[in-house]
Amino acid sequence: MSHSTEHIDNPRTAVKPPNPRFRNWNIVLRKLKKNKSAMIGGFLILFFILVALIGPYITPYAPQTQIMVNKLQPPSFEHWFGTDNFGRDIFSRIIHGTGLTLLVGFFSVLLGATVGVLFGIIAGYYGGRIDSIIMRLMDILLAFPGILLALAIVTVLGGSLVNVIIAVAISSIPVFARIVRGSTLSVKKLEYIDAMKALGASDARIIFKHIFPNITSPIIVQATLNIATAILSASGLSFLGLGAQPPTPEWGAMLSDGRNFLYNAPHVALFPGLAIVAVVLAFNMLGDGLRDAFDPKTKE
Amino acid sequence: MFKYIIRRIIQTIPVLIGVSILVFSMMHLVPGDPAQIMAGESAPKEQVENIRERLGLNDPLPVQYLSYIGDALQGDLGNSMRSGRDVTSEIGARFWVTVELAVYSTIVAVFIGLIAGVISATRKYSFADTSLMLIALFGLSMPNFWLGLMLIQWFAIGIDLPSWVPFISDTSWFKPSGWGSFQQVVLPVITLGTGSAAIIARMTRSSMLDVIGQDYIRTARAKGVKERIVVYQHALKNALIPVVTVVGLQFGGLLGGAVLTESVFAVNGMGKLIIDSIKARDFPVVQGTILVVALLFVIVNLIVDITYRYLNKRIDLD
Amino acid sequence: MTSAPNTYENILEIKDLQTSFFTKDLEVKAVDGVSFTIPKGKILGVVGESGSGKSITSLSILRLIEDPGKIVGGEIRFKGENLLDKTEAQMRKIRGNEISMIFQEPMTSLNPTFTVGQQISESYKIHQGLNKKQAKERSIEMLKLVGIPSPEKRVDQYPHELSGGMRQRVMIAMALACDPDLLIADEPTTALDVTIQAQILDLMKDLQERLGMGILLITHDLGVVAETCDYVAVMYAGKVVEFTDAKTLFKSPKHPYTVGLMKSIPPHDHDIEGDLSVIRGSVPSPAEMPKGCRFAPRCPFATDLCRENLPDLITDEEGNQIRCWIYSDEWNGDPEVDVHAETERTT
Amino acid sequence: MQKQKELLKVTDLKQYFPIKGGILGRTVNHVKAVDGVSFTIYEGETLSIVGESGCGKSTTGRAILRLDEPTSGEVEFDGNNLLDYSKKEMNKVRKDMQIIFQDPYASINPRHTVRQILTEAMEIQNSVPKQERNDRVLELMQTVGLGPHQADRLPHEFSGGQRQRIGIARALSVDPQLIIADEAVSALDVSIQAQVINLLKKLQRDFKLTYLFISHDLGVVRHISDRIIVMYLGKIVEIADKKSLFNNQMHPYTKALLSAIPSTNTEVKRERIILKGDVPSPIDPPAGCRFHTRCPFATDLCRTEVPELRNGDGMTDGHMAACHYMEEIKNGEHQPTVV
Repeated sequence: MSHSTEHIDNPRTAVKPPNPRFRNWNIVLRKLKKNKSAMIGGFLILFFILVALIGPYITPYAPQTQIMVNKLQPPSFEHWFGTDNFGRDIFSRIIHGTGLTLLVGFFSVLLGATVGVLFGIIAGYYGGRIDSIIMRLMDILLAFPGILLALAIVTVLGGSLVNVIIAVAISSIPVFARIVRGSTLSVKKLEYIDAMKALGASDARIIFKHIFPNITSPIIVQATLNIATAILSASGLSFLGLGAQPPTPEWGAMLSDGRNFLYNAPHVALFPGLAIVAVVLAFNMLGDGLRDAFDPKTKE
Repeated sequence: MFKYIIRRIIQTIPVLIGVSILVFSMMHLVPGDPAQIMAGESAPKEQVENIRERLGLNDPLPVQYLSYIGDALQGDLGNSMRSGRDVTSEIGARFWVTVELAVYSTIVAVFIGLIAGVISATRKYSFADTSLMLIALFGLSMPNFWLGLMLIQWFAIGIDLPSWVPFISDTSWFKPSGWGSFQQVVLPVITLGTGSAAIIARMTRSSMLDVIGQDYIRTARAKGVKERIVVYQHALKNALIPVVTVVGLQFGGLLGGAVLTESVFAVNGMGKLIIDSIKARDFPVVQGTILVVALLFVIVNLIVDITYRYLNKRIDLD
Repeated sequence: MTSAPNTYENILEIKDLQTSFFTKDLEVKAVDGVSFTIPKGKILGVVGESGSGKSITSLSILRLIEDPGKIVGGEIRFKGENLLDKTEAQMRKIRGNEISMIFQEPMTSLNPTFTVGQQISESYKIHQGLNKKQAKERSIEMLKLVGIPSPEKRVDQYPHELSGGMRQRVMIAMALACDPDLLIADEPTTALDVTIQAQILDLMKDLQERLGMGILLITHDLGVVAETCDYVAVMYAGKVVEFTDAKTLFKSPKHPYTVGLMKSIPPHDHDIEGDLSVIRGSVPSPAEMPKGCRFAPRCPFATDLCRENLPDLITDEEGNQIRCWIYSDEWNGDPEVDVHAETERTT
Repeated sequence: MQKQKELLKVTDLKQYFPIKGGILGRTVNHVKAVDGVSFTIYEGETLSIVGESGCGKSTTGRAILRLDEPTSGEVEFDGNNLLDYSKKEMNKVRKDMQIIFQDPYASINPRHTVRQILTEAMEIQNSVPKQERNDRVLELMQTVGLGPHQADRLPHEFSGGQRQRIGIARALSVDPQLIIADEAVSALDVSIQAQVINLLKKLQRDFKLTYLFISHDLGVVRHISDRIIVMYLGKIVEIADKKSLFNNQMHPYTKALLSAIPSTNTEVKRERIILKGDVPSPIDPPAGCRFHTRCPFATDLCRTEVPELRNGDGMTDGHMAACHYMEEIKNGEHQPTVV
């Protein structure tokens, strides 16, 4: 190998550090405001939060009220989204399920991100053996494709919403750990970290005051996008009957009910699905927008 | 290169051990007595004792693990609680069904994703780009089980449309369930492949745009190379390298996603086997199937890593 | 030697070139009225600090400015014909054939997925219609010409297998493949160590003498200019402030910026007592250009005339050009002003 | 000068970076970035290390401060070996030795204001009582040529040269004795570079600082240094006071390096020595004299025996070079072996 030896002199500059330019919230917000898709996503999320907060008080029907004579009615003026096989109003049930969906997405990401960030930052900062051990553990979790890990965890813990949150959280740990480790490694190479070491700063000070605040952008972006994934996984588990149990108005579970009536009442499966698509789409749009806004390469 | 392959293979051993420990402990982490759970709550005592004996639950944990692994290495994953048949043969034919589903879906996803991604990248901010990326965003945000149900509704059951609408009005040609014939394969493959196609399209686009901004693209232009050749030779060759990794990860993701797709289309693959077994509390089958899928995933990732390394000549070989 | 460069047959004549970058509501004039000429077979150095517009000028010549940049005015006469009138297809025939270019970063300017040979061969295939085998043979010859040992082996290697110096040699081989009339070298040695820089400059000078092409050498290093160039254009904030032959420039620089620049470089071949001379302040950002002479805010001799009015490029009887009020008839400051007098030495 | 107090004494310093490889990812080899370097820095002087990339000059600076843990050797500061210190003890002495970095963009935390940056430095070392820190910040800013109104600005509001001043102020905030300047002016445009060089010289006079100045630019080094070390591939090839080095350089590499720098002096026609080939890899450096692969004077002796750093005939006190033939080359007895 006749590779040049330039990097030897200062091994820390061998890899190009990320742009150390200050992430100015004003610039980020300005960029975000100009991004139509991100704004639509953001407003949709606000709308769903609003629906979750006040919706349950103003729905025309209680989500659990069964009126058997009204069962499987197509959408009409009284029942905007029609009724299900127990004669329950699907529109009301979807509104009641909104908060559930958001909470599952939010808490599973909060839990997964907290643990993942901790693992990632420790692995990236200390390197060596600690890094190997943590990352091999993450590899093991990553060896289970897609929602299979969540499925296995729910199998063990039993099917319930809380367990779904835990399961989805655990399966998102490695994603955060990897991203945070990578960012930590590149921030660690910046000269100001060396300057802090040269001043005699403690590891804790360097990690919490100088590394963490500079890697929040990728964490925020990943968290936003991961809420979308988490909602998909959680509703998938409920669809399989392993999450929220009936009669909880969980969208995935409602969809699962609908599959039996595709022939004569397709609306039962249609509307909960559309609701999931809308929420997930909103988080994906906002996440994409945040990623662009945080990227110093994209212009205002 | 050969050394690298060997090293990567050796590196996967601890991962496989970790996976097997995790899968093994599944049964022991279940709250309560696994034997009792399997037998059912009202089962007579001796039946529970019988199960416990059969599964070796009375041995110390490390012994149980070692014997489980020892058996697994010889292809013995225990016996199904439900059918009494051995897990390996339960998985047997279903293994190929799931692999077929995942492979077909991957092929479709790569094909569509690459074309869409390249079109988008070469016509940045055009109408085509915007619409393709919007479709991709939708594809990404759709739960595949819902997409599956909708496809069944539209194409296998049919919707009430006026008879003069060609083709769509008679769409019950596709089959809503099963696996094997073309009519049965198309819908599940679309269902499973859509999300991956979206991800690959987005990845291809951003990778292309990244490469187009590189110094060596400017060098090619300064040489007088035609723009078409700059894009399809100089840029694409570099842009595809990261896409390979994504394709590999997608294949694994599809193995997981198959659980839902198979459930929707009643495809008798490993995914459906897992779900059915979970519901029947048939733990040996659940364990065995998850172990097999994880193993498959690890192997695919290994192949992808090696391919990536081969394509990306910038990484020094050894 | 000191006769007017304009009387030579010029391979390249740039007149009042203007290249701007556009954002939604802002036009940033990166190159704002640049003029210079390169006589046939001569080396012109363009020097300036970062932000002077020297690299944008070079990319403009090959019309490789990308969005949101645009050439908004001026003429680029290559062998008498204005390149700005050419179609894109005509430009492609010129690029890499009659005018070629080498870049600053040899590590990133070669395509990592093609062999060195493939990348040189491409020029022969495009411009001379050679087949694969012929092109490869010529590539090996070129590698030999630029001093790469065992070229038969190197031709099949990938860029990552070569050192920085070797890669820059490959870039030169690629640029010279079709025997161009003009070579544009944008900071070709900045990323290299001095001993490697000496090799590359030596090679470029040697090849220039043998092949007789004109060279436009862009650099921030006055030493490199002094050792290689016949003529020099000094750029500051998007404009040429001084254009003259190299000997005259280094013997008696005229523009206060050129003088200040030369004085602020600590020399390696003699000692200077006390502090270094400095140019106060820093280069103005292209978005906030001073109204008059762009150097006025930093110039120790500036008067109100300089601050209010932009000076023209004045050509003296020897054909040297300077953009400074001091040398004009309108100069209203100290008539005896000596730009070489002691300048500031602040920290 | 020889009677001055020794502030820092480096003895046989080695810095090997492991290369992982092989089937099990073990350490299969080392990058010998610094391979047995010894020198002394006297109080109040500026000692420079020059060399091309890969010669180990920056690594030496980092190893002295233990930013990377050196492989072996001794670094004596005020008579104590820093490499024996625990992490805690080391952090205490860091007050006396600071570093200024190359990249004005990467070397200060982009989300802290100037005030926060400087206050934090004082806080870590507790070098200034809490209530006086604010005054000290303003004083430091004035010292490096920044105005008090800029104290609460963030780094992105400053130009590259100004950021470098912030980095210098941070180093000064703990009242160090020794400052290691690692390519501190290399990233700046020449007109700004001159301002910073003048500042560094002024600070040295005002605060009696000692500098270890690491640079690849011989012009800058000539202007700022008292003594100069030339490194090649992890070893010192020549060390001398400024005058001897520039007027009477003994090592063929030093000569080649000096002759390779382009000069703006077009009057004098100089003889240039153009070295052949590239710097070899520090993973398997050449046996014998490391420069022999490119040296025009190399013989079999050079290929086998490592030359010692020595003071030869006709050299001033403290001037040492590592070449078997330096006297013979000087008086013309030893001619180039390759043409």
